[in-house]
Amino acid sequence: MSTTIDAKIRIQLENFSITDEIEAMKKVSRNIGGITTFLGTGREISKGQNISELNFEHYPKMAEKKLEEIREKSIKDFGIIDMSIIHRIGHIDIGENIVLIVAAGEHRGETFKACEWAIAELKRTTPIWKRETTSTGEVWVQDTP
Amino acid sequence: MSTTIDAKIRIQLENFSITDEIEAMKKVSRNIGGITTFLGTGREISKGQNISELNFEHYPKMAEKKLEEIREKSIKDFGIIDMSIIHRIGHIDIGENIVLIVAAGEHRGETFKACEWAIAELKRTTPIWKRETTSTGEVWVQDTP
Amino acid sequence: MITIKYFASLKSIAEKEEDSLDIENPISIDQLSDIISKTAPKMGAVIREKKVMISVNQEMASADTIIRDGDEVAFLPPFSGGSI
Amino acid sequence: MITIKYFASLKSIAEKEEDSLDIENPISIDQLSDIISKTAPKMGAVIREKKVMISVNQEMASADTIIRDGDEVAFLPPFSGGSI
Repeated sequence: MSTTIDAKIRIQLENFSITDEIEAMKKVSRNIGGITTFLGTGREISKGQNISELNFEHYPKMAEKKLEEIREKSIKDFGIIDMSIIHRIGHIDIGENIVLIVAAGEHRGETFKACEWAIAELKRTTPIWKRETTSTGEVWVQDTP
Repeated sequence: MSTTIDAKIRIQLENFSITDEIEAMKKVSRNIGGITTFLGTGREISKGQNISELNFEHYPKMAEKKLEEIREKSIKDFGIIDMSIIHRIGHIDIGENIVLIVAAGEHRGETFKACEWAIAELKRTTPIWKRETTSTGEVWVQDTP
Repeated sequence: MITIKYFASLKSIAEKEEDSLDIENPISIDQLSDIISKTAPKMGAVIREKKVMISVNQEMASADTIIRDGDEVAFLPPFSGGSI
Repeated sequence: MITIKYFASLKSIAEKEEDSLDIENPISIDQLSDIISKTAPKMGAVIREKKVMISVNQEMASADTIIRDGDEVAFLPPFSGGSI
Protein backbone atom coordinates (compact mmCIF):
# COMPACT_ATOMS: atom_id res chain seq x y z
CA MET A 1 0.00 0.00 0.00
CA SER A 2 1.40 3.32 -1.08
CA THR A 3 0.01 6.80 -0.78
CA THR A 4 2.51 8.60 -2.99
CA ILE A 5 0.47 10.51 -5.52
CA ASP A 6 3.16 9.88 -8.15
CA ALA A 7 2.44 6.13 -8.02
CA LYS A 8 0.11 5.34 -10.88
CA ILE A 9 -1.27 2.19 -9.23
CA ARG A 10 -2.46 2.36 -5.63
CA ILE A 11 -4.59 0.36 -3.23
CA GLN A 12 -5.14 2.39 -0.09
CA LEU A 13 -7.33 2.83 2.97
CA GLU A 14 -7.59 6.61 2.77
CA ASN A 15 -9.62 8.70 0.36
CA PHE A 16 -8.07 10.33 -2.72
CA SER A 17 -8.47 13.75 -4.34
CA ILE A 18 -9.64 13.58 -7.95
CA THR A 19 -8.22 17.04 -8.67
CA ASP A 20 -4.81 16.02 -7.28
CA GLU A 21 -4.80 12.81 -9.30
CA ILE A 22 -5.65 14.67 -12.50
CA GLU A 23 -3.04 17.36 -11.85
CA ALA A 24 -0.43 14.61 -11.25
CA MET A 25 -1.49 13.04 -14.56
CA LYS A 26 -1.17 16.35 -16.44
CA LYS A 27 2.51 16.52 -15.41
CA VAL A 28 3.21 13.37 -17.45
CA SER A 29 3.03 15.17 -20.82
CA ARG A 30 2.23 18.56 -22.28
CA ASN A 31 0.50 16.80 -25.15
CA ILE A 32 -2.43 15.65 -23.06
CA GLY A 33 -5.58 17.11 -24.59
CA GLY A 34 -8.23 14.90 -23.01
CA ILE A 35 -8.61 13.08 -19.72
CA THR A 36 -11.45 10.63 -19.12
CA THR A 37 -12.04 9.65 -15.53
CA PHE A 38 -14.27 7.01 -14.01
CA LEU A 39 -15.16 7.26 -10.34
CA GLY A 40 -17.01 4.44 -8.61
CA THR A 41 -18.87 5.45 -5.46
CA GLY A 42 -20.83 3.64 -2.78
CA ARG A 43 -24.50 3.37 -3.73
CA GLU A 44 -27.23 3.35 -1.12
CA ILE A 45 -29.38 0.64 -2.66
CA SER A 46 -28.36 -2.74 -4.06
CA LYS A 47 -30.98 -5.19 -5.30
CA GLY A 48 -33.68 -3.28 -3.47
CA GLN A 49 -31.88 -3.41 -0.13
CA ASN A 50 -30.64 -0.36 1.74
CA ILE A 51 -26.90 -0.51 2.30
CA SER A 52 -25.48 1.13 5.40
CA GLU A 53 -21.78 0.50 4.75
CA LEU A 54 -19.30 -1.24 2.52
CA ASN A 55 -16.06 -3.03 3.26
CA PHE A 56 -13.42 -3.94 0.73
CA GLU A 57 -10.77 -6.62 1.02
CA HIS A 58 -7.98 -7.32 -1.47
CA TYR A 59 -5.29 -9.88 -2.09
CA PRO A 60 -2.12 -7.85 -1.55
CA LYS A 61 0.56 -8.08 -4.26
CA MET A 62 -1.78 -9.90 -6.69
CA ALA A 63 -4.28 -7.01 -6.81
CA GLU A 64 -1.53 -4.44 -7.43
CA LYS A 65 -0.01 -6.69 -10.11
CA LYS A 66 -3.36 -6.96 -11.91
CA LEU A 67 -3.91 -3.19 -11.80
CA GLU A 68 -0.44 -2.61 -13.23
CA GLU A 69 -1.21 -5.11 -16.03
CA ILE A 70 -4.43 -3.22 -16.80
CA ARG A 71 -2.53 0.08 -16.89
CA GLU A 72 0.16 -1.26 -19.22
CA LYS A 73 -2.31 -2.92 -21.57
CA SER A 74 -4.44 0.26 -21.70
CA ILE A 75 -1.44 2.35 -22.75
CA LYS A 76 -0.32 -0.21 -25.32
CA ASP A 77 -3.68 -1.25 -26.81
CA PHE A 78 -5.50 2.09 -26.88
CA GLY A 79 -2.57 4.42 -27.50
CA ILE A 80 -3.27 6.64 -24.52
CA ILE A 81 -0.45 8.60 -22.89
CA ASP A 82 -0.89 7.28 -19.35
CA MET A 83 -3.37 5.84 -16.87
CA SER A 84 -3.65 5.80 -13.11
CA ILE A 85 -5.80 3.42 -11.07
CA ILE A 86 -6.58 3.87 -7.38
CA HIS A 87 -8.77 1.54 -5.36
CA ARG A 88 -9.70 1.98 -1.73
CA ILE A 89 -10.05 -0.88 0.73
CA GLY A 90 -11.49 -1.17 4.22
CA HIS A 91 -14.59 0.62 5.45
CA ILE A 92 -16.38 2.91 2.99
CA ASP A 93 -19.54 4.90 3.66
CA ILE A 94 -22.38 5.52 1.18
CA GLY A 95 -21.43 8.23 -1.31
CA GLU A 96 -17.70 7.91 -0.69
CA ASN A 97 -15.13 7.35 -3.40
CA ILE A 98 -14.19 3.70 -4.02
CA VAL A 99 -12.25 3.46 -7.27
CA LEU A 100 -10.76 5.98 -9.68
CA ILE A 101 -9.44 5.40 -13.19
CA VAL A 102 -7.78 8.30 -14.99
CA ALA A 103 -7.01 7.88 -18.71
CA ALA A 104 -5.06 10.67 -20.41
CA GLY A 105 -4.46 10.97 -24.15
CA GLU A 106 -3.87 13.34 -27.01
CA HIS A 107 -7.41 12.86 -28.27
CA ARG A 108 -10.59 12.02 -26.46
CA GLY A 109 -11.70 8.86 -28.31
CA GLU A 110 -8.96 6.60 -27.01
CA THR A 111 -9.32 7.89 -23.44
CA PHE A 112 -13.01 6.93 -23.31
CA LYS A 113 -12.28 3.46 -24.75
CA ALA A 114 -9.32 2.82 -22.44
CA CYS A 115 -11.13 4.03 -19.33
CA GLU A 116 -14.24 1.93 -19.98
CA TRP A 117 -12.17 -1.15 -20.78
CA ALA A 118 -10.01 -0.69 -17.68
CA ILE A 119 -12.90 -0.56 -15.21
CA ALA A 120 -14.51 -3.64 -16.77
CA GLU A 121 -11.17 -5.47 -16.69
CA LEU A 122 -10.57 -4.41 -13.10
CA LYS A 123 -13.88 -5.98 -12.08
CA ARG A 124 -13.06 -9.13 -14.05
CA THR A 125 -9.47 -9.78 -13.03
CA THR A 126 -8.52 -7.93 -9.86
CA PRO A 127 -8.88 -9.81 -6.56
CA ILE A 128 -10.91 -7.26 -4.61
CA TRP A 129 -14.03 -8.23 -2.71
CA LYS A 130 -16.91 -6.14 -1.40
CA ARG A 131 -18.94 -6.82 1.73
CA GLU A 132 -22.25 -4.98 1.99
CA THR A 133 -23.89 -4.31 5.33
CA THR A 134 -27.71 -4.09 5.23
CA SER A 135 -30.45 -4.31 7.86
CA THR A 136 -30.43 -8.09 7.39
CA GLY A 137 -26.71 -8.50 7.95
CA GLU A 138 -23.44 -8.62 6.09
CA VAL A 139 -22.93 -10.26 2.72
CA TRP A 140 -19.97 -10.67 0.37
CA VAL A 141 -21.03 -9.48 -3.06
CA GLN A 142 -20.18 -12.17 -5.56
CA ASP A 143 -21.69 -11.07 -8.81
CA THR A 144 -20.61 -8.19 -11.02
CA PRO A 145 -23.80 -6.39 -12.03
CA MET B 1 -21.98 33.70 -16.68
CA SER B 2 -22.43 32.13 -13.30
CA THR B 3 -19.93 30.72 -10.88
CA THR B 4 -22.32 29.03 -8.47
CA ILE B 5 -21.17 25.46 -8.17
CA ASP B 6 -24.79 24.30 -7.91
CA ALA B 7 -25.47 25.47 -11.47
CA LYS B 8 -25.17 22.43 -13.71
CA ILE B 9 -24.37 24.50 -16.83
CA ARG B 10 -21.69 27.16 -16.65
CA ILE B 11 -19.53 29.21 -19.00
CA GLN B 12 -16.93 31.07 -16.98
CA LEU B 13 -13.57 32.84 -17.10
CA GLU B 14 -12.15 31.29 -13.95
CA ASN B 15 -10.86 27.75 -13.43
CA PHE B 16 -12.99 25.04 -11.82
CA SER B 17 -12.23 22.32 -9.28
CA ILE B 18 -12.99 18.82 -10.54
CA THR B 19 -13.28 17.49 -7.00
CA ASP B 20 -15.78 20.22 -6.08
CA GLU B 21 -17.84 19.57 -9.22
CA ILE B 22 -17.96 15.84 -8.50
CA GLU B 23 -18.87 16.39 -4.85
CA ALA B 24 -21.67 18.74 -5.95
CA MET B 25 -22.88 16.04 -8.34
CA LYS B 26 -22.84 13.37 -5.62
CA LYS B 27 -25.31 15.46 -3.61
CA VAL B 28 -27.93 15.01 -6.36
CA SER B 29 -28.72 11.40 -5.43
CA ARG B 30 -27.57 8.69 -3.07
CA ASN B 31 -28.08 6.18 -5.87
CA ILE B 32 -25.11 7.39 -7.88
CA GLY B 33 -22.75 4.46 -8.33
CA GLY B 34 -20.61 5.68 -11.20
CA ILE B 35 -19.41 9.06 -12.43
CA THR B 36 -17.66 9.44 -15.76
CA THR B 37 -15.87 12.71 -16.32
CA PHE B 38 -14.26 14.19 -19.40
CA LEU B 39 -11.75 16.99 -19.00
CA GLY B 40 -10.43 18.84 -22.03
CA THR B 41 -7.10 20.59 -21.48
CA GLY B 42 -4.87 22.87 -23.54
CA ARG B 43 -2.42 20.87 -25.61
CA GLU B 44 1.05 22.22 -26.44
CA ILE B 45 1.14 21.04 -30.04
CA SER B 46 -1.49 21.31 -32.75
CA LYS B 47 -0.77 20.16 -36.30
CA GLY B 48 2.97 20.19 -35.62
CA GLN B 49 2.94 23.78 -34.34
CA ASN B 50 3.84 24.79 -30.81
CA ILE B 51 1.00 26.63 -29.13
CA SER B 52 1.82 29.26 -26.54
CA GLU B 53 -1.69 30.20 -25.51
CA LEU B 54 -5.38 29.72 -26.23
CA ASN B 55 -8.30 32.09 -26.19
CA PHE B 56 -11.94 31.11 -26.17
CA GLU B 57 -14.91 33.17 -27.24
CA HIS B 58 -18.57 32.21 -26.98
CA TYR B 59 -21.96 33.48 -28.09
CA PRO B 60 -23.60 34.35 -24.77
CA LYS B 61 -27.10 32.98 -24.19
CA MET B 62 -26.94 30.68 -27.23
CA ALA B 63 -23.94 28.73 -25.87
CA GLU B 64 -25.59 28.26 -22.46
CA LYS B 65 -28.84 27.22 -24.17
CA LYS B 66 -27.03 24.58 -26.24
CA LEU B 67 -25.25 23.19 -23.17
CA GLU B 68 -28.55 22.95 -21.31
CA GLU B 69 -30.05 21.09 -24.31
CA ILE B 70 -27.13 18.65 -24.26
CA ARG B 71 -27.57 18.09 -20.53
CA GLU B 72 -31.32 17.45 -20.81
CA LYS B 73 -30.94 15.12 -23.80
CA SER B 74 -28.17 13.18 -22.02
CA ILE B 75 -30.36 12.58 -18.99
CA LYS B 76 -33.35 11.59 -21.12
CA ASP B 77 -31.65 9.50 -23.82
CA PHE B 78 -29.04 7.67 -21.76
CA GLY B 79 -30.91 7.33 -18.47
CA ILE B 80 -28.22 8.93 -16.37
CA ILE B 81 -29.11 10.64 -13.10
CA ASP B 82 -27.57 14.03 -13.89
CA MET B 83 -24.89 15.85 -15.88
CA SER B 84 -22.94 19.06 -15.41
CA ILE B 85 -21.08 20.91 -18.15
CA ILE B 86 -18.59 23.69 -17.52
CA HIS B 87 -16.66 25.52 -20.25
CA ARG B 88 -14.07 28.21 -19.69
CA ILE B 89 -13.65 31.22 -21.97
CA GLY B 90 -10.98 33.87 -22.32
CA HIS B 91 -7.25 33.25 -21.98
CA ILE B 92 -6.12 29.70 -21.19
CA ASP B 93 -2.55 28.50 -20.79
CA ILE B 94 -1.17 25.16 -21.96
CA GLY B 95 -2.14 22.39 -19.57
CA GLU B 96 -5.00 24.32 -18.04
CA ASN B 97 -8.56 23.03 -17.78
CA ILE B 98 -10.88 24.07 -20.64
CA VAL B 99 -14.03 21.98 -20.47
CA LEU B 100 -15.50 19.52 -17.99
CA ILE B 101 -18.39 17.13 -18.44
CA VAL B 102 -19.57 15.12 -15.44
CA ALA B 103 -22.05 12.28 -16.07
CA ALA B 104 -23.47 10.51 -13.02
CA GLY B 105 -25.56 7.36 -13.08
CA GLU B 106 -26.56 4.26 -11.21
CA HIS B 107 -24.41 2.09 -13.46
CA ARG B 108 -21.26 2.85 -15.35
CA GLY B 109 -22.29 1.94 -18.92
CA GLU B 110 -24.71 4.80 -19.43
CA THR B 111 -22.35 7.34 -17.88
CA PHE B 112 -19.59 6.52 -20.40
CA LYS B 113 -22.03 6.70 -23.33
CA ALA B 114 -23.63 9.97 -22.16
CA CYS B 115 -20.30 11.65 -21.42
CA GLU B 116 -18.77 10.72 -24.79
CA TRP B 117 -21.90 11.80 -26.66
CA ALA B 118 -22.09 15.09 -24.75
CA ILE B 119 -18.54 16.22 -25.56
CA ALA B 120 -19.01 15.35 -29.25
CA GLU B 121 -22.33 17.20 -29.30
CA LEU B 122 -20.81 20.18 -27.51
CA LYS B 123 -18.17 20.46 -30.22
CA ARG B 124 -20.81 20.10 -32.93
CA THR B 125 -23.52 22.44 -31.68
CA THR B 126 -22.20 24.90 -29.12
CA PRO B 127 -21.04 28.31 -30.37
CA ILE B 128 -17.61 28.43 -28.77
CA TRP B 129 -14.50 29.35 -30.74
CA LYS B 130 -10.82 28.78 -30.03
CA ARG B 131 -7.96 31.05 -31.07
CA GLU B 132 -4.50 29.49 -30.94
CA THR B 133 -1.39 31.62 -30.58
CA THR B 134 1.73 30.14 -32.17
CA SER B 135 5.13 31.55 -33.20
CA THR B 136 3.59 32.44 -36.57
CA GLY B 137 0.67 34.38 -35.12
CA GLU B 138 -2.89 33.88 -34.03
CA VAL B 139 -5.44 31.68 -35.74
CA TRP B 140 -9.06 30.82 -35.12
CA VAL B 141 -9.37 27.04 -35.12
CA GLN B 142 -12.16 26.08 -37.46
CA ASP B 143 -12.04 22.35 -37.75
CA THR B 144 -12.94 19.81 -35.13
CA PRO B 145 -10.19 17.19 -35.26
CA MET C 1 -34.20 47.23 -36.47
CA ILE C 2 -32.32 43.92 -36.97
CA THR C 3 -29.26 43.20 -34.82
CA ILE C 4 -26.40 41.43 -36.59
CA LYS C 5 -23.61 39.69 -34.67
CA TYR C 6 -20.25 38.45 -35.95
CA PHE C 7 -18.07 36.02 -34.02
CA ALA C 8 -14.46 34.80 -33.99
CA SER C 9 -12.82 35.00 -37.44
CA LEU C 10 -15.84 36.82 -38.89
CA LYS C 11 -15.17 39.88 -36.76
CA SER C 12 -12.07 40.74 -38.77
CA ILE C 13 -13.80 39.96 -42.09
CA ALA C 14 -16.84 42.08 -41.23
CA GLU C 15 -14.57 44.59 -39.49
CA LYS C 16 -17.10 44.81 -36.67
CA GLU C 17 -18.63 42.72 -33.90
CA GLU C 18 -22.16 43.95 -34.13
CA ASP C 19 -24.37 45.93 -36.48
CA SER C 20 -27.89 47.33 -36.40
CA LEU C 21 -29.73 47.35 -39.72
CA ASP C 22 -32.79 49.54 -40.13
CA ILE C 23 -34.30 47.65 -43.06
CA GLU C 24 -37.70 46.73 -44.36
CA ASN C 25 -38.96 43.49 -42.89
CA PRO C 26 -39.98 40.70 -42.63
CA ILE C 27 -37.31 39.41 -45.01
CA SER C 28 -35.57 36.08 -45.44
CA ILE C 29 -31.99 35.32 -44.38
CA ASP C 30 -31.28 35.04 -48.10
CA GLN C 31 -32.49 38.57 -48.72
CA LEU C 32 -30.60 39.86 -45.69
CA SER C 33 -27.44 38.27 -47.08
CA ASP C 34 -27.91 40.21 -50.34
CA ILE C 35 -28.18 43.46 -48.40
CA ILE C 36 -25.02 42.70 -46.40
CA SER C 37 -23.12 41.77 -49.60
CA LYS C 38 -23.70 45.21 -51.06
CA THR C 39 -21.96 47.05 -48.22
CA ALA C 40 -19.56 44.28 -47.18
CA PRO C 41 -18.66 42.15 -50.22
CA LYS C 42 -16.05 40.03 -48.36
CA MET C 43 -18.60 39.08 -45.73
CA GLY C 44 -21.17 38.46 -48.48
CA ALA C 45 -18.78 36.02 -50.17
CA VAL C 46 -18.23 34.08 -46.95
CA ILE C 47 -21.99 33.77 -46.49
CA ARG C 48 -22.58 32.79 -50.15
CA GLU C 49 -19.90 30.09 -49.94
CA LYS C 50 -21.76 28.68 -46.92
CA LYS C 51 -18.64 28.90 -44.76
CA VAL C 52 -20.76 30.09 -41.87
CA MET C 53 -23.83 29.01 -39.99
CA ILE C 54 -26.57 31.48 -39.21
CA SER C 55 -28.72 31.75 -36.12
CA VAL C 56 -31.84 33.81 -35.49
CA ASN C 57 -32.57 34.60 -31.84
CA GLN C 58 -30.02 31.97 -30.77
CA GLU C 59 -31.58 29.16 -32.79
CA MET C 60 -30.04 27.72 -35.96
CA ALA C 61 -31.61 29.12 -39.11
CA SER C 62 -31.56 28.45 -42.85
CA ALA C 63 -31.58 30.61 -45.98
CA ASP C 64 -35.38 30.84 -46.00
CA THR C 65 -35.84 31.61 -42.31
CA ILE C 66 -37.86 34.83 -42.00
CA ILE C 67 -36.56 37.61 -39.79
CA ARG C 68 -38.55 40.42 -38.26
CA ASP C 69 -38.00 43.67 -36.44
CA GLY C 70 -36.17 43.12 -33.16
CA ASP C 71 -34.60 39.81 -34.21
CA GLU C 72 -30.95 39.02 -33.53
CA VAL C 73 -29.14 37.39 -36.44
CA ALA C 74 -25.69 35.91 -35.83
CA PHE C 75 -23.06 34.67 -38.29
CA LEU C 76 -21.20 31.75 -36.76
CA PRO C 77 -17.98 30.33 -38.15
CA PRO C 78 -17.45 26.57 -37.57
CA PHE C 79 -17.19 25.82 -33.86
CA SER C 80 -13.92 24.61 -32.47
CA GLY C 81 -15.51 23.00 -29.47
CA GLY C 82 -12.81 24.26 -27.23
CA SER C 83 -11.11 20.97 -26.70
CA ILE C 84 -9.92 17.82 -28.37
CA MET D 1 5.68 -26.06 2.98
CA ILE D 2 2.78 -24.79 0.91
CA THR D 3 0.99 -21.58 2.02
CA ILE D 4 -2.78 -21.55 1.51
CA LYS D 5 -4.79 -18.31 1.57
CA TYR D 6 -8.55 -17.84 1.82
CA PHE D 7 -10.30 -14.58 0.98
CA ALA D 8 -13.66 -12.90 1.57
CA SER D 9 -16.52 -15.40 1.94
CA LEU D 10 -14.08 -18.34 1.95
CA LYS D 11 -12.57 -17.27 5.26
CA SER D 12 -15.74 -18.25 7.11
CA ILE D 13 -16.11 -21.48 5.12
CA ALA D 14 -12.50 -22.50 5.71
CA GLU D 15 -12.69 -21.04 9.22
CA LYS D 16 -9.25 -19.54 8.70
CA GLU D 17 -7.43 -16.93 6.60
CA GLU D 18 -4.23 -18.80 6.03
CA ASP D 19 -2.80 -22.26 6.39
CA SER D 20 0.60 -23.89 6.00
CA LEU D 21 0.59 -27.45 4.68
CA ASP D 22 3.67 -29.61 5.11
CA ILE D 23 2.89 -32.03 2.31
CA GLU D 24 4.77 -34.05 -0.25
CA ASN D 25 5.34 -32.09 -3.44
CA PRO D 26 5.32 -31.28 -6.33
CA ILE D 27 1.60 -32.00 -6.57
CA SER D 28 -1.18 -30.65 -8.76
CA ILE D 29 -3.88 -28.23 -7.63
CA ASP D 30 -6.28 -31.12 -8.13
CA GLN D 31 -4.34 -33.30 -5.69
CA LEU D 32 -4.05 -30.43 -3.22
CA SER D 33 -7.82 -29.99 -3.37
CA ASP D 34 -8.25 -33.65 -2.39
CA ILE D 35 -6.01 -33.17 0.64
CA ILE D 36 -7.94 -30.05 1.73
CA SER D 37 -11.28 -31.87 1.27
CA LYS D 38 -10.24 -34.51 3.81
CA THR D 39 -9.72 -32.04 6.66
CA ALA D 40 -12.19 -29.35 5.49
CA PRO D 41 -15.07 -31.01 3.59
CA LYS D 42 -17.10 -27.77 3.20
CA MET D 43 -14.14 -26.04 1.60
CA GLY D 44 -13.52 -29.11 -0.54
CA ALA D 45 -17.10 -28.95 -1.84
CA VAL D 46 -16.74 -25.30 -2.79
CA ILE D 47 -13.57 -26.09 -4.73
CA ARG D 48 -15.10 -29.14 -6.41
CA GLU D 49 -18.13 -27.13 -7.50
CA LYS D 50 -15.74 -24.66 -9.12
CA LYS D 51 -17.22 -21.75 -7.19
CA VAL D 52 -13.74 -20.37 -6.66
CA MET D 53 -10.73 -19.44 -8.73
CA ILE D 54 -7.31 -20.54 -7.67
CA SER D 55 -4.03 -18.67 -7.95
CA VAL D 56 -0.47 -19.89 -7.47
CA ASN D 57 2.07 -17.24 -6.54
CA GLN D 58 -0.42 -14.51 -7.52
CA GLU D 59 -1.08 -15.88 -11.00
CA MET D 60 -4.27 -17.61 -12.06
CA ALA D 61 -3.94 -21.39 -12.05
CA SER D 62 -5.93 -24.41 -13.19
CA ALA D 63 -6.61 -27.90 -11.81
CA ASP D 64 -3.43 -29.33 -13.35
CA THR D 65 -1.10 -26.51 -12.30
CA ILE D 66 1.83 -28.04 -10.36
CA ILE D 67 2.75 -26.58 -7.00
CA ARG D 68 6.04 -26.89 -5.20
CA ASP D 69 7.58 -26.20 -1.82
CA GLY D 70 7.39 -22.50 -0.98
CA ASP D 71 4.46 -21.77 -3.29
CA GLU D 72 1.52 -19.63 -2.22
CA VAL D 73 -1.87 -21.01 -3.26
CA ALA D 74 -4.92 -18.77 -2.89
CA PHE D 75 -8.62 -19.60 -3.16
CA LEU D 76 -10.47 -16.64 -4.61
CA PRO D 77 -14.24 -16.23 -4.62
CA PRO D 78 -15.70 -14.27 -7.56
CA PHE D 79 -14.47 -10.68 -7.52
CA SER D 80 -16.93 -7.92 -6.85
CA GLY D 81 -14.79 -5.28 -8.51
CA GLY D 82 -15.49 -2.84 -5.79
CA SER D 83 -17.81 -0.64 -7.78
CA ILE D 84 -20.60 -0.60 -10.27
